[in-house]
Amino acid sequence: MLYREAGDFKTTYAKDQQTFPIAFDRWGYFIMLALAFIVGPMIINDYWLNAVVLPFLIYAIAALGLNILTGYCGQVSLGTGGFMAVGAYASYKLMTSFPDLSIIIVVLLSGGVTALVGILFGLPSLRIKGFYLAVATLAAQFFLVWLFNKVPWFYNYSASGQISAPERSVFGYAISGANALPHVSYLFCLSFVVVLAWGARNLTRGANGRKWMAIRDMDIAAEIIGVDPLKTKLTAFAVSSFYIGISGALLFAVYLGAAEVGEAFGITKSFLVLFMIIIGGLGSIFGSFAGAAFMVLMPVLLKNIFVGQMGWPTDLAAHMEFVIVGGLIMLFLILEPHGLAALWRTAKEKLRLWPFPH
Amino acid sequence: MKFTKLTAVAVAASLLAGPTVAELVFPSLSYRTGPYGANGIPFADGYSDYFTLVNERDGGIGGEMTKVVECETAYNTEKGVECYESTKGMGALVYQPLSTGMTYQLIPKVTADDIPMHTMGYGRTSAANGKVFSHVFNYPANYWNGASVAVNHVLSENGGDIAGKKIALVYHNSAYGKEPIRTLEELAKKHNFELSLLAVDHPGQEQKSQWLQIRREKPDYVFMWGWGVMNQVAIQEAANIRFPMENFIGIWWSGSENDVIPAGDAAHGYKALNMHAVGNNFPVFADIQKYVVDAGKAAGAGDQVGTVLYNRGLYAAMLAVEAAKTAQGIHGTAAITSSMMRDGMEALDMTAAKMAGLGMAGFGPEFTVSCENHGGPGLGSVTQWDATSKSWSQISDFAPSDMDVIGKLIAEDSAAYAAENKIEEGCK
Amino acid sequence: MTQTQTYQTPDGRTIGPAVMEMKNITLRFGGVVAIKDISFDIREGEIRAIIGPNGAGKSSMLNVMNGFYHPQDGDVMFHGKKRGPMKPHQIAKQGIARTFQNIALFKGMSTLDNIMTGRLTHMKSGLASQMMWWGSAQREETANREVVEKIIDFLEIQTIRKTPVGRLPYGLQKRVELGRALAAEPKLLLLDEPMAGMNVEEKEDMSRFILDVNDEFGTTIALIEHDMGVVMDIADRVVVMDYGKKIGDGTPAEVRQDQAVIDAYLGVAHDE
Amino acid sequence: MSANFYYGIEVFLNGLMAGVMYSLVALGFVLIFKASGIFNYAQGVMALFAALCLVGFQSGQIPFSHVINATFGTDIHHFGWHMPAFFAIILTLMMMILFAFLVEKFLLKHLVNQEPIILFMATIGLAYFMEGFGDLMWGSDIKKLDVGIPQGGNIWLETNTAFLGGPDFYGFYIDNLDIWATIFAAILVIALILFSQYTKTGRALRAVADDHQAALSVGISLRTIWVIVWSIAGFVALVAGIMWGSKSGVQFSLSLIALKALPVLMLGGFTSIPGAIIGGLIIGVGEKMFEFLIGAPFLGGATENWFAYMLALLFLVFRPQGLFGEKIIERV
Repeated sequence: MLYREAGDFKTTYAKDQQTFPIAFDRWGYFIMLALAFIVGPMIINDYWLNAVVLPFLIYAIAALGLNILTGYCGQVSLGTGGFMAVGAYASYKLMTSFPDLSIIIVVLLSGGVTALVGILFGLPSLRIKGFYLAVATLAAQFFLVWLFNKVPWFYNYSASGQISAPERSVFGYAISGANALPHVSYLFCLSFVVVLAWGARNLTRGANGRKWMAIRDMDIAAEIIGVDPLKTKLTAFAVSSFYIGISGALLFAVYLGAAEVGEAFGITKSFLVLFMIIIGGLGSIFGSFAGAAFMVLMPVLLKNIFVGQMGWPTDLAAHMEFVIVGGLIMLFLILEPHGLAALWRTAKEKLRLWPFPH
Repeated sequence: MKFTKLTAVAVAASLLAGPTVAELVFPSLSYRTGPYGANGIPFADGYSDYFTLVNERDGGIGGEMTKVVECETAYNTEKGVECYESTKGMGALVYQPLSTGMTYQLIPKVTADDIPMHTMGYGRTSAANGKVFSHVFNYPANYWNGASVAVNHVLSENGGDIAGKKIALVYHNSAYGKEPIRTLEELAKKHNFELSLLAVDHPGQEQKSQWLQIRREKPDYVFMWGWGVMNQVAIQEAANIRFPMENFIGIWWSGSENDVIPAGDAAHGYKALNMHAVGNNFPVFADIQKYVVDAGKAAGAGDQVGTVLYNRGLYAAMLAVEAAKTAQGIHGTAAITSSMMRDGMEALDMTAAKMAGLGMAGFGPEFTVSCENHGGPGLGSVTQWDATSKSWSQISDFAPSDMDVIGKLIAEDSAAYAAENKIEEGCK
Repeated sequence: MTQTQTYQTPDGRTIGPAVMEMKNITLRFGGVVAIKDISFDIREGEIRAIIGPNGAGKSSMLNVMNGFYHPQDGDVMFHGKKRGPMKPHQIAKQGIARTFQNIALFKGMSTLDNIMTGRLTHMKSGLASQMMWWGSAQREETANREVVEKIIDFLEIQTIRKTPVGRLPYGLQKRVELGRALAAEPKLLLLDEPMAGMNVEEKEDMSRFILDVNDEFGTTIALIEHDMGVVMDIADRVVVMDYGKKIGDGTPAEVRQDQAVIDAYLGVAHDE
Repeated sequence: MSANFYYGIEVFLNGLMAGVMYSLVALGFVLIFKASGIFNYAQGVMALFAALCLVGFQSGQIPFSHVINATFGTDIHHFGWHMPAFFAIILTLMMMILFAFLVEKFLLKHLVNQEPIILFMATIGLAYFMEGFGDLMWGSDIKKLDVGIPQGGNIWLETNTAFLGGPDFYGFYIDNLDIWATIFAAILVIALILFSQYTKTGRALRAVADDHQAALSVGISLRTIWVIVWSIAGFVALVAGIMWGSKSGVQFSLSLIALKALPVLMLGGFTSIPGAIIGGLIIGVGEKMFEFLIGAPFLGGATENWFAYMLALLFLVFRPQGLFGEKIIERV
């Protein structure tokens, strides 16, 4: 039996409440972290870092954020792109107006600013529900994009509305701008991911998480047992926007290096991140990662298979990508409507019996 | 670092069936799919067909075979990054990102990786200042030249005096669309014409408001900085309000067959700017037919040959090849590196004789590139659409633009960039 | 018949002064009158039943008590103070918990988490400390977990601690819901048809739990039932409603004698 | 009266027309949501696909020619015929019905009784699939769509209203295409109403819309209903595709018209056909008037996209049940 839960008893509640009650999982997790931090930088090459791993990490943060709002608190949002834009532009303004401010602070502050905007656009959620809310959040999406495009102050009056990230560094290593080293940026993003994922886990397993899930599962009952709907929903919007803002800032400063709001943070972004959490699994931290991995990796893999290995014309390959990604999404839903996270769970059930199927 | 770089090359190569090292690699970041795919296809075809021609007819450049590595970006900046990263390790000589967004994010990268980038008629206009943007070239013309060329055309039509005339700019509400505004405002001051701005939001399928406004204000001329579906709708709407098409002038990205054909006969007389010739009555096309299309080596279906955007791709490829030749001349080796390629581009000198020698006499303007000026002379021509023969025709030769206005703007903007990124101006 | 002095019940429990008083409550939906000028009180430590046929307005009354509906006329007094316009969640914080006629558990969560939600009104730790799972947050979590575990033992549902409530049978779900209400350690516990749709054993279990709750924690309980049966055995005092009006109020014995009640239930019976 | 006043009216009229165009797209959403509670993200792509097929059949394009050429090195493009619009439309309709059938058989059948969000996700997958499939089948170049609907400003109206507003008023401008769109929309809606009122299937549809379980219990097969509904939605998509396609040519961006329909849905409600129409008109007029009065003069224009959503948002905040819904009484 590779994977065992049996004989793993808890003597205190504190122990029982920990993230990975099963020792096997816990060690697996620590080993994974070690690999990511120590071995990762050594074996992963620039191409995979810049083209695949960085976007994966950054989108994972966005997915975490949206999953808190949609998966845990049940408020479907299509404003993600707009909120990422807030993060990006906040970081740009902060970087250019306070050149000496540490990039870490900048990123965190950008998250904070986004949180405030998120609260603002979260207000209608008290009265608007379900798909109506989803569509309502598009108002945020379109308005924010229009705003950043229209008001020159946001892009420092540059001739074209493009914003470019100036060089900033941590401990003397550049993580944005021309001389950024992929491995440093990787570790930088990875640290954010780990901390934020851990934070999300804590938030969702504790009192707040229960409030959110109560609202999600039955808002009226929740209110009657003493959950303040407005406060709870707004907390969800704030935290979620904080995450999304950070990912927006990283996307702009570390990954893209330059961005234009309509192009980089358009409606497609909102949908992309939503796809991630639904494919990955609503209300699951692991799901956020799985979904991000799927949406980032799948196209690259398919491209490399079709163009690289089979030598197809790039356009046919690209069309085929759509067909296959779409097909896979449908297939997954038919096989396991609750996303990759649920698939993973079933896999573990099987693994528990392995190699002795009954 | 070294080690990972090598593996990067190895992996990327294995991923994309990499070339043997001896070839000259020209990556083509094409977009044959997505909202703008229709425009990306002909350009990509033209670009790679020319290199195929060079291989088939001349046996490569100075004996070195060329290889075009195509990578689909779908006009999406993030795919663009992926493409850049996956191809840069393969000895890429010059990038042609075909998207202003990608240009902006590649500028620092190419500079760091010492690979030149050619943004022909798009990208960051102020990159014309080579003292700041050492690795970015945008010859022969940029958006600000375009704006000025359009105004000059209007001037010439009105005997040099357009005081009090009304000109409306219909622009794609994005970085690209906003590019000409500053220039046009300057020119409006200079020639005191009235400029009114009409933004159209992406994607631009619904432009009733804008065209009703134009119908109300009755401007004498309408300029358009449009892209994708916005072009077709705008031309249709202009026809609907019966705006005189010959007074409707689009930038070179609003001047392809794709943009006018959906409107049918209504589009007759519509004008667009260009920085190269249109049509296929050049000797080079015979060669392309012979060595590429008939040989079944065409990049696309071969049905695009001679279209505006195909020619643009062809032209871009030709300039790249000439730059490569120049580089080979300077460094006395056939197997040039990207850094040598940069020198070649900076020393590029396009003479009429050269173009004639290539069977492309008068295909583009004559110009020379220098460290101070990566943007060329900013010459542009005006073309007009004939709906009956379904063909574009060049109605003016490559005319200069108002450099004393534009030069100032370029200096300002590049200085700002230099300051923001702590670059001190200078030539290598 | 609102006495004010405390007294001892035969089985030796102390009944104190009124916890909640309903004064001339009238509730309308548009034209429909759900509750018409009803007054009664609930005294500390007692089990107060509100009975009546279906559609008598019992649930509406409960919804008024915990502030989900706002009556057009009349006052609700809680601990002798007139209740102003309050939101349900504020009222819950005052110490009024309830269960629901058709179960309103949080389907996506485990039994444990559902009952933990009952503790929310007692948890104060801030977002930051929760995010870091530090200090107050973790202490709170553990402390409340202990309370909840007591309730779990009390309700004999240890085995289903980690089971998602969606998978539980009806009877157990009712029990978990009771647990969630108890977890709030309410001053007043409202039960909306706690035995509806149960078989005999389940009903007996449930009434035992209700009595024990009242006994061990001294919780004041107001419960709704539409059949007199079980209620008469466990309630100290009973309010009888019919067509939104109060037609009887008193000890089970007294109510049984009441002519109006007999008519409503047995005599001129109307379709339920 | 000043010219500007009449121009205001003109903008208003054009707003109505634009509204109709939005409603055409919104209708498709409503039909499917009403009958199966599915928020069909693929509606826009369906419109694109329908238009692609129409043009393809008309111009006698060979489906998948690109793929064939790429794989077998052949060089085929067209059958060489030019099909009359009418037959092409019929053929396209059949395609859409086939499509509906396949969707039911391979997708919906396996997702019965799933939560709305799952079904929504499924349609997203479907949208992806159709995007790629459509391009593979017909290629991604821009195609001219012409089924003989006249375009351009209506001259009669223009000349006969020019006298109204003095010298600098040029008469009301209305696009003939929009007029036709309005007519088609009207016919469409009437047809739909008649269908749902007076035919057995129609009544079945409404039964399902009102209460799935009940409908099933009286022996209406949900699956046939779904096929029918998706076919009708396909038909609506075709009409929308024709209208928008003749404005802009048939191309990828056509699928983005879905975004124009969403605020309409918020306003009119996901389940009300009249709602879709009225909502469309309100949005159309609202955004055009805002652009005319405030957007263009003071905010630098291009305000329509977000204003449509803001309008719907504000409306919902004050009336969460939408235009035609009854007041919600919450109970426990």
